Amino acid sequence: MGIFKKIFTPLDALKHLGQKPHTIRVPYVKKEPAKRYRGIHVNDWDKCIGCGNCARICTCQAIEMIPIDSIKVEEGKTNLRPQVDYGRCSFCGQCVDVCPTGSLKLSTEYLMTSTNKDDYIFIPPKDRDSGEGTGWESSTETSMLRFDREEMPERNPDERKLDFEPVLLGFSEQQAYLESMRCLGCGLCVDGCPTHMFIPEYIQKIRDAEYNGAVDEFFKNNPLPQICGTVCTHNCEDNCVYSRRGNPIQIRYLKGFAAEKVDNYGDVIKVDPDNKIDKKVAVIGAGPAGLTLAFYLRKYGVQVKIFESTPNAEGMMRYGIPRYRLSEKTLKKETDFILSTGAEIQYSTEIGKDIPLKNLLDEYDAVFIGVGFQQGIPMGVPGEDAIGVLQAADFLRDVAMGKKVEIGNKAIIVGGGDVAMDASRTALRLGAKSVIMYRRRWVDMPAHEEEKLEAKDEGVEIMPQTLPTEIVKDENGKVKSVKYVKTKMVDQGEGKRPKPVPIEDEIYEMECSAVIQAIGQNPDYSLFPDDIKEKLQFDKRGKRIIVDDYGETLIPGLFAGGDCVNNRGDIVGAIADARKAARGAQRGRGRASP
Amino acid sequence: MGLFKFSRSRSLWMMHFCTGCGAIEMPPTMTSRYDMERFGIIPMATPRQSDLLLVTGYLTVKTLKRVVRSYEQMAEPKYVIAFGSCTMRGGMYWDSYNTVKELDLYIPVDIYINGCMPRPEAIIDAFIKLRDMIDKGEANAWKNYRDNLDWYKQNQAKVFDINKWSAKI
Amino acid sequence: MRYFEYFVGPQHVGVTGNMSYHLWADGDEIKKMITSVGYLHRGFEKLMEYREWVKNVPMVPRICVPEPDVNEVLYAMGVEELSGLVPSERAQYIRVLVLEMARLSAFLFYFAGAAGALGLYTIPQWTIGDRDYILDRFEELTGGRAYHIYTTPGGVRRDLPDGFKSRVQETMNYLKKRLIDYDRLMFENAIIVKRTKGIGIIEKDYAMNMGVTGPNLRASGIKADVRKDDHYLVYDKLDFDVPVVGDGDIFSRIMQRRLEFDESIKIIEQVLEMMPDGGFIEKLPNPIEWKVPAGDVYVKLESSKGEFGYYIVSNGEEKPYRIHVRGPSYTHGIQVAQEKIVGMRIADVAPFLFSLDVCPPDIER
Amino acid sequence: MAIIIKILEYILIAFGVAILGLIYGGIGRKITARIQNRYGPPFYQNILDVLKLFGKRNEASHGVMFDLGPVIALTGILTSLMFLPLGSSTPLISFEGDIFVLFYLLVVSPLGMALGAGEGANPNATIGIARGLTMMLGYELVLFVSIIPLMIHYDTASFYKLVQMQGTFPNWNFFPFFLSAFAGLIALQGMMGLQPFDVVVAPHEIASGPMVEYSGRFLGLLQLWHAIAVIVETGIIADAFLGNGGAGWFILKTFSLFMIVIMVAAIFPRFRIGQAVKFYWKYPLIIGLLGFLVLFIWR
Amino acid sequence: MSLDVEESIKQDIDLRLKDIAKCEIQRERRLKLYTGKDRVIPVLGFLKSYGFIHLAAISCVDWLDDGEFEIVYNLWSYRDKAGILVKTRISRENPEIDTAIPIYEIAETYEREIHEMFGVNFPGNPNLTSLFLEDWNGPPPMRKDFDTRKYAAEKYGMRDLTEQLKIGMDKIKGVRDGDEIL
Repeated sequence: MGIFKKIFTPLDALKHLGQKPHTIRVPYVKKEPAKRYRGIHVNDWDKCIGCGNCARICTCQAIEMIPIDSIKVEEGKTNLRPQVDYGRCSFCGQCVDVCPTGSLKLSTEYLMTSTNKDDYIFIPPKDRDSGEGTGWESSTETSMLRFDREEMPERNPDERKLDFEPVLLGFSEQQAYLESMRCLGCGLCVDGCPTHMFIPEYIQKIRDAEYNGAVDEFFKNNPLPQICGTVCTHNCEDNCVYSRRGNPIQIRYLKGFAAEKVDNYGDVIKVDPDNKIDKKVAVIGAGPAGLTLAFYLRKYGVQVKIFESTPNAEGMMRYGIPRYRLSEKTLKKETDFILSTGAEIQYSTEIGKDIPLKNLLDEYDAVFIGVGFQQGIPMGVPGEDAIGVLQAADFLRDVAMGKKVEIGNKAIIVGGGDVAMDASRTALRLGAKSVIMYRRRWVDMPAHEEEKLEAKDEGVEIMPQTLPTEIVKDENGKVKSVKYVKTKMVDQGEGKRPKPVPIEDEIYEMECSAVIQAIGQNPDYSLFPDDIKEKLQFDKRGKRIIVDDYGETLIPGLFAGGDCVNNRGDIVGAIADARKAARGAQRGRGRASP
Repeated sequence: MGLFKFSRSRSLWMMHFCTGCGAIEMPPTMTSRYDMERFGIIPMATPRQSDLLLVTGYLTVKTLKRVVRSYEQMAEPKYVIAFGSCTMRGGMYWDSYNTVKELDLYIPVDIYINGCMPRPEAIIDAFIKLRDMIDKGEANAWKNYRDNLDWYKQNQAKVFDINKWSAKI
Repeated sequence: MRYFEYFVGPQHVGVTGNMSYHLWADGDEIKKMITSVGYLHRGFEKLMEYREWVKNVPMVPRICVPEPDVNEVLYAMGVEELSGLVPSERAQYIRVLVLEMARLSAFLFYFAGAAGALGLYTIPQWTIGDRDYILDRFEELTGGRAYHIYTTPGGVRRDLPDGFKSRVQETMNYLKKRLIDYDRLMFENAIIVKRTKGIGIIEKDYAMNMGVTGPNLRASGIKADVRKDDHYLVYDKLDFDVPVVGDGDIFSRIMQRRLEFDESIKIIEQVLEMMPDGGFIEKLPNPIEWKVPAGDVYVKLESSKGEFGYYIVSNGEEKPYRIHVRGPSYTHGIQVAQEKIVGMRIADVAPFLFSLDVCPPDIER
Repeated sequence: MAIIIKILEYILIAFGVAILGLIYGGIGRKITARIQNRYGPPFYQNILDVLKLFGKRNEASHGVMFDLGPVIALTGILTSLMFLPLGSSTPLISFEGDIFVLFYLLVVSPLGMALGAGEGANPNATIGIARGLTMMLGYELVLFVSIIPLMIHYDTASFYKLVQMQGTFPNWNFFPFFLSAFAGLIALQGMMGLQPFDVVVAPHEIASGPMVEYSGRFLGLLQLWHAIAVIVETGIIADAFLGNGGAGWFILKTFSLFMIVIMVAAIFPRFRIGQAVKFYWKYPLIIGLLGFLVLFIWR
Repeated sequence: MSLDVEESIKQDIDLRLKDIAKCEIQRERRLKLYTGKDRVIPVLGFLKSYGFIHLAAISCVDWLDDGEFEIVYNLWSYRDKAGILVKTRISRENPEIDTAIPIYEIAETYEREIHEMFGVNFPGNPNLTSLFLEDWNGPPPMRKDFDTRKYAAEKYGMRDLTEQLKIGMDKIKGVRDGDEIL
């Protein structure tokens, strides 16, 4: 019976004769591919930044970067767009997974038949895109890239606000390794750096723990790596491809980390202090610009003499930036190295007062002015003459110099820039309560985001959209309170910054013991005699000296750099200017080479 | 003649020769889910009986010899469909020492299908395209092969020792 | 005496892929066979030495076309072991899911091949049609039908889509229903039994000595399964049997797969139930320039064809120094087939080779 | 004159039978497809295939015999068509003993194939021919054994008479001689070369056997041969066991038989050649011999 | 995770193959064994009799800098559920090592492949014919000094885009002015 059954069980299959087949009648019926299907590429040209990571990951070398003339090149963006060769592509989607912007994706379309194989090479446009959520696309979570950064360890806000010790604890080696490993080496960051540091190269060296090599890379265009590695305004990070969708690589801290690992730059950077050629350059101001210039000129044996008005070098780096951000040790290490290259320095000598500028111009082959902005701008409200109304620049300088500054128990800081943050946090460390008043919104504050957050963490009260209208004096002429109004933002049309307009209806008053004004600084050009000042050319607002590509002013042999030339107001800008000027002197412009 | 053309385009017997990994999507195309027999396309066991050669992906030198030989055995008119990236410019194996990169140097190709692997839908799409081309009289790669035989043989000889090879057959 | 010479393949229906045999027959009886492989040799091992670690991820699945995920998982496992990366629990469960689904689809392919070799052309139409439903699930999960390129060192590339588990369960239910049909048409078919029983016997000791692994070895009567012996991923937490048929002939090899099919469905259902929440990938520090510490490692797993192994050597650079792939068909596809086919009839050549599940791409790489 | 009309009529019939056979084949493919859960080709697909084959350029020839093989095969089947009563209509040639001639002619076609394919020198073809001839030993015997009781019963060796004497439903031979009919059906399966007896073409084993070297027009001729053979072979069984009737009935009967054959083919794998012949010499032969018993009991 | 089985295997191996092989435990179920070129066959013989019946693979690693080939025999014991890698080094100049066929019959194919891919000679193997390649006229392709990209470019005329990629990436990297300009 068993065998009989076995012969007839297959007959069971005949039941399918009456069933509807499960065939999909392609092409009359279309079967939608899965949402994640990896089909033909699409690329959003606007979002794409042309970083070329897709081309680098492609195991088939199917992607080439093609320059497209119609695309404008911006900072952090190139006009290269990926061109895909489907005669090579294997549709793995790894290019999508390394696309930092998420512009590249694989659509669900896959039909492409042609008699000509050259049809299969093209630059993916956007128009084939079937919309969000279809096709193979990468989010920050699914991307191969790690959009989360290694958080820089900081001291606890409650603890750190009590003293002037550095807030940042620095990366551990593992952290630095992981953070540097994130770098894809695309090099778009370089455009953002005013001095065009060799960022991918040094990050590569840091990854391999070759700190000496990294320092060597730094000094190619920045002689203050550790200072920059701590307090730089890090424009490079804004250009980092990771910043498009996540946290950029902390290029700044990586640099600081590597610089800190090398105790003595002299081991790596060989500059002979006794090598002196017959050229002399005077540098006014031992700030970042002055020091940079001194280093690069010394590297080529030029004799350099720096004139500094205060008893210490470093300029604004010492007096503008509080010690909890930039430690004494760091400052000393960098300046000592630069001075060890054979640059002479004369402290406490103010040009214009102690020595006339004319003398220098006569005596030296070239003179470089890197004086920076020293004078604070007053707010222009009633009661500004009260005791206890300070300029942030003066306040910070005095604190840095160790002078006793009396601010009482509550300080109101007016302004929203980095200086305001520094002033408020310094005031906090002096034992006062700090309040920041700023007339625009939180997002409009020019200070860096992390600065704002750090200040907030430490307990600084930040009042955006607040405009002081009057400073009230008590009977001793001391500050008693500040009267202020709230503002509202008025749209100024497309492309313009909204303008704060005071709401006059309600006037508030806040008690305080000091008011620190941090709404900007102006240069002090008193060192220029009138005849020289006439020959110089200034910008429209009369603040900045116009120089040419080599940092030279209209007066031959007179170079300028730093805050008095650029409007960046940061260290790395000064360094860039100084390098320009150094190059100018080297190229033989001005009187340096008659 | 029109009737012959019509029947030619609707009765494509393809050679059952799985040359590369593209062969993995052929069974689904041939079987119940996509069922290409609807278009009169069925696999044939021998090149003599086939009209259509599917080069399903990369060809190693060793396979190329057999493919060329099989192709030459096919009765004219005959058609070639090339699957996926590997047949166009090497695909994934662009730097392999043992696979040929550009198929059309060695045998003429009527249609290329995009994909790695092409989906069954794409394969059917190509079949329909080919059908239309035959109807219009455009699928003439086989004539091309006959006319430019020397060129093709030259290219083939570059890859394998043609004298040694023909001595074998 | 001169034998009748007979060539099979590479252009032939009766080969299990792009390979060929040279047969010498005396009448209908095979006297000698030489397997010729190399039609698919792409030099993967060489190509992988030229590519960075991550760039090999799209490369490896091409090694075994019917069951590509095995390669991805193995490669990922090897690299992870060298580098100390540990994928999350969820990723491991997903990998098991993918592996077992791939096993099912490979078995369906196998049934199709075996039935086709015996001339039962309805079974290929059914099984490969039904395999397509598994491919649909794969497509949903991985974005690709044939090549999934889903597992990558550190985990898997995407999380499960919404409602995926229930759809996999539906597919499994469908397959379970269809298995009854297969049983009636194929596994209980009297002619199949008659054609395959007692033919092409591979003895127990011989199989073991010749390095035959996987279902073929178990069909010969040895209970050895890499999933149990060298437990990888989360297989030790799953409850499944290792069936052993034991006769070593063609029929027992087919039945062996049939029984393991049930076990795989069981595993998939357990995985769906037990899958924990959590991350699906530990991202690599850098996708392109990542360096793997120097060392060497042999990882292996149980594919539908047997033991698949990767011997990976790193010298601490961005690229692998050497990767040796041990394809399961290597042993039974060349030497075992050559030796065991002697004395068989011409008609049994195709069923024998299909029953061994010889997959040329994994022999040749 | 009458002979010319007869010849014209015959040509017409042959043409019609060929078309019918091709359509049967097409429908058969569709039915198989349905069992396999799919739609299958259009029913006229086989006609297109043949047309296409005739439109192809012939590539290689392996000699005169190679070219003549398909012609002999087609001629053989066309001649056997002359002896086959299509339902109740008179065949072109009919005489006492034509059954033997018909059976003899059925062998001519495979022999023609054998001659042609043998010249092709392809080992696949050679094996295929060997198998085909061996296979014939199996099913021809069974077919004979299943028809002989009828011949004895009606005491005639003329096919036409046998059909005529059988009468219409329910006087079909099928009912009394069901054992013989069953044996005949099994033989039909083998004659048609379908599973489980498709050892001759067996793609997985010997590519497509004898046809392996044929292409173009010759393959077209072979396809036509196949198409006509479908009608002739099912026609023999239909005529012998399923009574007489008009052309319509004939078509219906042959079609039904063809469908049965196709369905069986869809659900069985193929035997090994030895097994197939052994099978024929065992079960269907025994069943056929038992059919003789019916003869004695019934009489 | 205890390593009892592995330890006992190691002890046994150390005891029996004290002078000719060095054994170490890699991890759970994985051991490594280093031995000299001449000792391989006896070592394999012992290991097979010890229970390592399954020869999973024979690999070859080309240590170009050392001028050596490393032959790795990959064994597995069904009884102990442990694998062992037997490693030996042979010189690259005259690569030759005795065949393992007397012990593992399956070694024939593995050795055939290594012979083809690395040019290693296995005296005693009767079937060292080509396995994968046909009409190959280049050097053994898996050797480190064989450049597949160059070979493919020459033979098949396929261009290598590595250079283009480099140029493209340099274009992306934008302005660079190091102090060399100074």
